[in-house]
Amino acid sequence: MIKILFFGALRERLQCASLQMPLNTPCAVSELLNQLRQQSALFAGALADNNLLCALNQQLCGTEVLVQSGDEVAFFPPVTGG
Amino acid sequence: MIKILFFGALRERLQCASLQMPLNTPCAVSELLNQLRQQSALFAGALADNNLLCALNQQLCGTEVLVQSGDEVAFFPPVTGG
Amino acid sequence: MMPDLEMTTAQQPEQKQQLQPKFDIRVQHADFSLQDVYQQLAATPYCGAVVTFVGLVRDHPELQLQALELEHYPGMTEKALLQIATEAAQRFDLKAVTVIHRIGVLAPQQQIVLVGVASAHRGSAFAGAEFIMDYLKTKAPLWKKQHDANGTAWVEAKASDQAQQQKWQ
Amino acid sequence: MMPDLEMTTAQQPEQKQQLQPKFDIRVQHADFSLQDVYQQLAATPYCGAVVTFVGLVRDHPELQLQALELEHYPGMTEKALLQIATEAAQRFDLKAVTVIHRIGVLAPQQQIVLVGVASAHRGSAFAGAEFIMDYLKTKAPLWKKQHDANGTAWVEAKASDQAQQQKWQ
Repeated sequence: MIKILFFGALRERLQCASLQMPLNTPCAVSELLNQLRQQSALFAGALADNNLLCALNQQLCGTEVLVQSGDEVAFFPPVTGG
Repeated sequence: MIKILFFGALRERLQCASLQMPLNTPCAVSELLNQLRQQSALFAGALADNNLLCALNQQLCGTEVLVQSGDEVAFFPPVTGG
Repeated sequence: MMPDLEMTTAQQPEQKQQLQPKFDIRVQHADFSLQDVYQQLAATPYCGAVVTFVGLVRDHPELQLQALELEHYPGMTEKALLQIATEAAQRFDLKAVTVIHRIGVLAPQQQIVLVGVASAHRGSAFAGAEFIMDYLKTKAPLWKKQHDANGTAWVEAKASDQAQQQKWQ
Repeated sequence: MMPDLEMTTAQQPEQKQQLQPKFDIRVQHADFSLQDVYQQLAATPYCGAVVTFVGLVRDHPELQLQALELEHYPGMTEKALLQIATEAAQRFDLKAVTVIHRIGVLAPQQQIVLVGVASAHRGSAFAGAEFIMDYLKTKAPLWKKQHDANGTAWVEAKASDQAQQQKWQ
């Protein structure tokens, strides 16, 4: 299993803060994104945004990194703190 | 008459914080410096320093500016505040 | 940092520990006191410069801002801020760094974020504090929602913040 | 600064006055409170950023500093600091500037100088505060004498301070 988190405008648009997903073999974040986009038209639309950032285990990462079982993956819009 | 002030290491070396000088016709600060250097070997030595700064009426200036009667002229080493 | 010539072998571990930069990183709902942070920073040994930045909820004359709402990624925010602070301390030889970021609902004029650094010299203190703010703006997982006379909207990220951060690379 | 759309003709003079930067320039023997200065700056309307710099009497591990003695040119120092603050405010659109410089005899760790600025945005606040310090270091008529284990000596001006100030030209 992996844990997937959404934040900010993305969380609000998806009406989803987190979900669990089974993961049998390690896959790239880009692969995971493709799977998520297939969940619904809402997910497909919201996750089409090229500006989205992702973090693997609370560390910013590119979509090429490998996700393994037990990992925490997060997707969110460009940050606006400060 | 003009008022001449010295500060910092220059004041200490000259053992003089201020002096009054008669001034009949306007003259350049460089001219004034030459007159001061003729006062004594101590003045000649201390005022030979090329790094000295000068201020006319409390405003930093170059040695080419004209001093007039009633003016306040100051000479001092590079500043070290802050 | 110059070696301490009077340092004895017995004192070495303690002395070394003092030379490590001190970090104080907080993400909190509560307000903060610049004075408390400053006093901590100013007590750092052999420091001649303390620079602080405080970001406030800014209103516009023609935009009746009611509130800003700050959402964050619990756990990651603290890690990201510590990473940024650590990189700044190494790069600019900072002796102490404090970063406090508030979350939740904030009214106009309220304090949002504080960055404070202590360093031997002013140049590194200014650069270090600005570096931290520029990275915080583009790397720390925080999002602002704006409540004003026109309604509610997520604040858009600014290209200028991205450009500002990339200047340090 | 954006025009205030709700501004009536009757209010104009008052509104315009608010848009002029506020300056607070002091040369004094007494210590100062960063908190007091900060609260004044943070109350500036429509400001999102407050940057402060405090310079402290810095000791070295191997230099047993006893005191710094600050001499100045009464009258000119205040004028020079106000000129520097005014130039910074125009150049970086600062809304409020405070500069406090102490004179007299100061012990290690004591506060020497404070520069605080309020601005709409962080970039101009950082730049404005650093500009003021860089100009203060090379243009304000203040001189330091150092008392330490080796005796007493006037502090020499640094070429690096000159170079730092010239970067702004």
